[in-house]
Amino acid sequence: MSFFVETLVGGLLAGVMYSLVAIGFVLVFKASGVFNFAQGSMVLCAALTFVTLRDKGLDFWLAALITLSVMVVLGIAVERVVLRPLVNRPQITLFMATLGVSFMIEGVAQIAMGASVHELDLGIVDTPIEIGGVQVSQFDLAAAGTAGILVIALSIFFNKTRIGIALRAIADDPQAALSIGIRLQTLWQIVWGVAGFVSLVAGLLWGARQGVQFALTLVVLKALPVLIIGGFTSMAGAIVGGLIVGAGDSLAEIYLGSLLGGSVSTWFAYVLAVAFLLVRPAGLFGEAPIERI
Amino acid sequence: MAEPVLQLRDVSLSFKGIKALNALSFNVERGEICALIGPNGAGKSSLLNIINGVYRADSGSITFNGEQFVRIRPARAAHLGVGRTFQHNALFRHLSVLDNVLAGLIRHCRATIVEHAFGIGRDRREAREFNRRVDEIVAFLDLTKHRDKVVATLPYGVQKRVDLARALVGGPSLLLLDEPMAGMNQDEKQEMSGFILETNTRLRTSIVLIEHDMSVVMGLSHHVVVLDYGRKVGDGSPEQVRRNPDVIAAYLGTAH
Amino acid sequence: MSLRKQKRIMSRAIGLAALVLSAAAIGTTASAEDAKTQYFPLATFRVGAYASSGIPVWAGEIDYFRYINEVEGGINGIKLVWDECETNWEVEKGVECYERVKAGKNGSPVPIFLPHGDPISKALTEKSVADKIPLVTIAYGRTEAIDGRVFPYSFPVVFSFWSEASSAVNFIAEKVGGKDKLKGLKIATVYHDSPYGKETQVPLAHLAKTYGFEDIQIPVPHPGNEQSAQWAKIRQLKPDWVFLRGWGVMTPVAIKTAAKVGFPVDHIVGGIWSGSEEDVRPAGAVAKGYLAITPFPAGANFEIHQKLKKYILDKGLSDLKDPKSFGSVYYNSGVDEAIVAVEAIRTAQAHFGVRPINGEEAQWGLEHLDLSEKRLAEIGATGLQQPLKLSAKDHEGGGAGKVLQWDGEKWNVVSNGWVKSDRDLLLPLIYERAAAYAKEKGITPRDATN
Amino acid sequence: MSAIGTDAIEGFSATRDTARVTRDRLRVGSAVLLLAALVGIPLVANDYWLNAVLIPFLIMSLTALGLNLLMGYAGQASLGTGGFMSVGAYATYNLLLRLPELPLPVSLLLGGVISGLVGIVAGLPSLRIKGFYLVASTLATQFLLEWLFNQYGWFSNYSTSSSISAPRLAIFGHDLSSPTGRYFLTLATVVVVTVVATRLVRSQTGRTWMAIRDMDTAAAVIGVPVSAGKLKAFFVSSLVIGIAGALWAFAYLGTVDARSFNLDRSFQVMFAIIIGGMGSISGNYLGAAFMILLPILLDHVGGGLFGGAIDPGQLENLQKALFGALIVWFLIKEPRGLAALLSRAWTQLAARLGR
Repeated sequence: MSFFVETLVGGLLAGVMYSLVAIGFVLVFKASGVFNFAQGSMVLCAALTFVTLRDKGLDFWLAALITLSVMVVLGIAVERVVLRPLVNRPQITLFMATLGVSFMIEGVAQIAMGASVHELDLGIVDTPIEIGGVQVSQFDLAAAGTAGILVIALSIFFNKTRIGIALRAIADDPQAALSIGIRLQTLWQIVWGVAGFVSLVAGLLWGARQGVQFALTLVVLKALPVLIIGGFTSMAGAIVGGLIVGAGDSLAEIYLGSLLGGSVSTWFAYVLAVAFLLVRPAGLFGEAPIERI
Repeated sequence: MAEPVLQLRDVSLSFKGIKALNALSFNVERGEICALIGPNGAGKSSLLNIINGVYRADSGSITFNGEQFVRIRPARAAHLGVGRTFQHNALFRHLSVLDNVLAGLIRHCRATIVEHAFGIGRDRREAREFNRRVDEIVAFLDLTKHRDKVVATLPYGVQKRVDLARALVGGPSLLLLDEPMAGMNQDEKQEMSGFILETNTRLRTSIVLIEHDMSVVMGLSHHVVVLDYGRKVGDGSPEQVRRNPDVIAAYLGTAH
Repeated sequence: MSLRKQKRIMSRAIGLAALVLSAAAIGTTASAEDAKTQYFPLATFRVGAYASSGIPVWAGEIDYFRYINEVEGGINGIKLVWDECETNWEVEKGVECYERVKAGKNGSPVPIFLPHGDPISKALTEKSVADKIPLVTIAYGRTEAIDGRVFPYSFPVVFSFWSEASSAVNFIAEKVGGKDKLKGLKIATVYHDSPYGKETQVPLAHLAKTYGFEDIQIPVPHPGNEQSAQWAKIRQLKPDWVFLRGWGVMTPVAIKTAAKVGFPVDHIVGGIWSGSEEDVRPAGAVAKGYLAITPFPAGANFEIHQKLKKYILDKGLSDLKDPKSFGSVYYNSGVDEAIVAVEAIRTAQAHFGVRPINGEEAQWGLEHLDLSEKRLAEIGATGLQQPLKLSAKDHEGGGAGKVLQWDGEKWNVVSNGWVKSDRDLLLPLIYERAAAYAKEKGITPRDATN
Repeated sequence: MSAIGTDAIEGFSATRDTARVTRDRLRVGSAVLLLAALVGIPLVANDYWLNAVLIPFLIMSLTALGLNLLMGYAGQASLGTGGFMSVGAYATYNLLLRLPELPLPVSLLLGGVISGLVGIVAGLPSLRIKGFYLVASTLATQFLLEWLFNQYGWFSNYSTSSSISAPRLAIFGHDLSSPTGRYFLTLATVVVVTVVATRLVRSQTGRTWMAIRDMDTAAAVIGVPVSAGKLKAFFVSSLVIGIAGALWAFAYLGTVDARSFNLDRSFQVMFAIIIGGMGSISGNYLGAAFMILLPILLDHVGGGLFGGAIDPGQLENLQKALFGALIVWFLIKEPRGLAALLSRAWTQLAARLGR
């Protein structure tokens, strides 16, 4: 029993890490309908910039601040240079364009900062602690806490501010958002900037977890099923989806893996996501539009 | 008197708790042009969507050519002989006029995918036959000079005619026309009215028509049904409806 | 879109294409030198997920080649020239590179091709036979290719995956006080779930049967950035030792996750591709005490390193960007590969004459390669490279590894010299599998006496 | 409305105009010339051109054609391309291995049919899920198939490395294992499939697909069999992609494992059709050329211009960034793909010639 609980808890905590990446997707998708595959490269870029600055001897907060500005500028630049000229194009074209952007970011980041692996130490102790007989990683708890704070902060930002209201409005009707008095372009830039910030947080936590290296870009593959399950437009969906995927993957790897021969977590989350979609074609928290003809 | 082509009995529909149609009943006689009128949001388009299965009614029954159902799938309705044009442009916009109209014949296609791929069996014969039928309809609706153009490049009025051609080519026994003259000028309306009338008389197709222009409605239709907030407020000949005080109050008096 | 704009785009595209074509033409005619040099193409991966592991390897290789050219004046006077081709560690690009270079350059033939990637080496197995170009795959590639009678042009020299597994078991035996003490132990293999990762399943099962330890196999799906389930299972099964066969990001995540579940890191023995600085550094402090078996012991104090430092690094000729990596596992693996290649060419020259060697001749050279203790001492590679003697029946030759332990800063050798594998036990099995391959492919094995 | 491949992809077929006849003649003429050139190439090309450039280019074109039928014509986007390629490769391998009496073309076709059947199963969610959610759900197919062939040894005849290698390629006793032989096998397959696919898209089946793509609700209302049409598109598309996968494995690489058909491959094929032109047959060849030839060209050029001057690692990263930038640039500048660009060029040329 305690083995089951430990596996479950481990999975849930890993799931929060996926949510962290998924949130970046939700933000951008909600505002501009772009499925930003370059999010993974942005995570890598953030982590790489941060450790490079740290290796040059910069103070933690100064490095974080500089990285933040780099990421915000990067986010805004992507919006401006790539996505604005592509406005009104099919979603799949936008998606593929962000894939092209990810080649650019990866290439340029590695030209500037090299391809070596780095350790990223955030100073969080990682000895396991026992809670009610269940072993839990301190680092994972801290990461989950950070993700929680991030989501709450973003929720407040997007629920209480004018920008947030406009953001929610454009999901329904771009004209309505304009009437609040915020230009769509401004809104997109803000959202891409915030996406840059989210990738910094994700980059730091994932970088601390597995080292700063190219494989950071692969975290998007784990974030995708999270989004499908939670719906592309819901912040709460990203969290719940993350928990479902994390727990599902871990339990499947143990219990289904022993039946099927292992590595089931490469596909389990996706199959689970399709199952969810068949029941709810727009994700758990998404709303399917009424057909009008 | 012959059996009506379409009978609706107590048809209701709601979206998220809001009643769009409320226990609606009326008949469409074989060979008539029946106009559905009423203010925006009265549920006219929703009703057409129920008849050919795009929406599913909450309750009530529909009898079409003697076959009774509550819910029907769009493909089944088409096979039974319900044709349809659309209020907002629903043409296959990247295809030519020819291809759009040919698509209206897909349900009569018997050749399999293998025959299509290799040009064997029924494929060539069917292709010839379909092209002949399309050419007839295209000529009938005076579309011959646009035949090979991509529909998205054509003027709006012509697109509306392509829509009609696509619906007609399959030989429907009932044709549902959702605002076929919306956005047209007077000349174009006249022309379209002519085509509708000719379809009715020459091809003997029963027609249900949604239209806002009262002069068109009164000139074309044999039978008018008036809807208001999902309820029927009038049903009869154009003359009867024109004199009905409820109708005047709900619609005619205010809107026009 | 306006016509003018269209035209502009068209003309730009055409201009770009013209530029590109003319540049390509320049590229092919740029360096026409005499054929008194030995061409040596290098398939490298400097971009993509594994670039960090590759970059020090090429540095070691290129530095050694430069040393041969600059200090020794080439191999018996024949200087080496090389150029690189990027593979991204992908099969398709690897094949493209191979096809690009296989005809040689400016009249100088290709003696040896180093595919640098397990999947690439497998895709090239048959092509290399047709083209008569030996593939040298040190510590990767098809294990059955040890049988040169069936695989004349594949050379998994030094340390095959089967030897890796066996040596790791023998090291554990060394730690617990003898092979008889293996009985009853639980050894869990945590492996990258790929063809590479699965290669040790057969030998480990065989060894488990022979020595009586329990063989547990735990797969980690690619890329391996999340392993909480696998290590929860380890915590449940409580193995005595873990043999970690990772690749890329899988290794640091395994070490970190092991620490999370409280598994002692000094009871994890990493495999060849889980035993570099690039694998442990990202794991941080928790990696201290981690073990790894390798045919390329780390260290910058070997005699050859003194020479490399004096003649190459200090003169600014090194390919190494990060001087910290001098003497690292991967740098040394590059030096190792270069030594084997150079010595094979030297052996071939002794037989065929001092001139650029082609693939068929290099194949002979490889099969007659004898890196004795004496020869290694002359090169200055004593302790870095194990003695190696190849033959048609044995394309591996060595089969031993050293075990390193990470002290938080660097690797230290903790095994008792080279830990030998049970080659006598495994070779019959390998020959059996090679024979089965020959049968499936309709290959008639060569006579081994030549 | 599905937002994929329907709403805003402009210009699936070019507007007809006065220069049409000249243009069409020009097109047919150049297609014949091109084919003659392709047949003649082995006389002049060396192994490198055949093995590393032309064979992969032709197979990539075929794969793109397969995906284009599904995505460009039927409007159903899929990222399961790599998975279907692997089904074709592994199925053909097992047919060649277990039923050696079957001639090679039959095994190839049957391998494709098996892939097509898997495609139908993978296409089932499309009956309920639309748009980007459907794209995401095809990823399940991709990952499941990749796992399957890596996991179960039976598919690779229990080879130690789960990889499969081509048995001898021969048709009626003619050995095809030389580069020229493999090239002609590929070329013949591509030509046959292109001809059949062109017929298909001009038939009522093709019209069914385009109707679903342009306006699925309206299609259903006029009696177009939407569900059956979608599944047929998945079948034909996966069939073509499966054949391409088998060729990729046996005519191109010789030995593959499931990783050759990973998600990156799916992305590569999708790039090829978006850059080449959705809903266009010739776009597949242009897009495949872009995706296969451009990186090789960049590499040669980079090596030629800067070889030795710039650190090779920097150079490789620069090429990668440049390739990404070129992709983005084309997406922005040419929404309808290279096929439309070429079509306009033809029109202009024809106008000049016709004058």
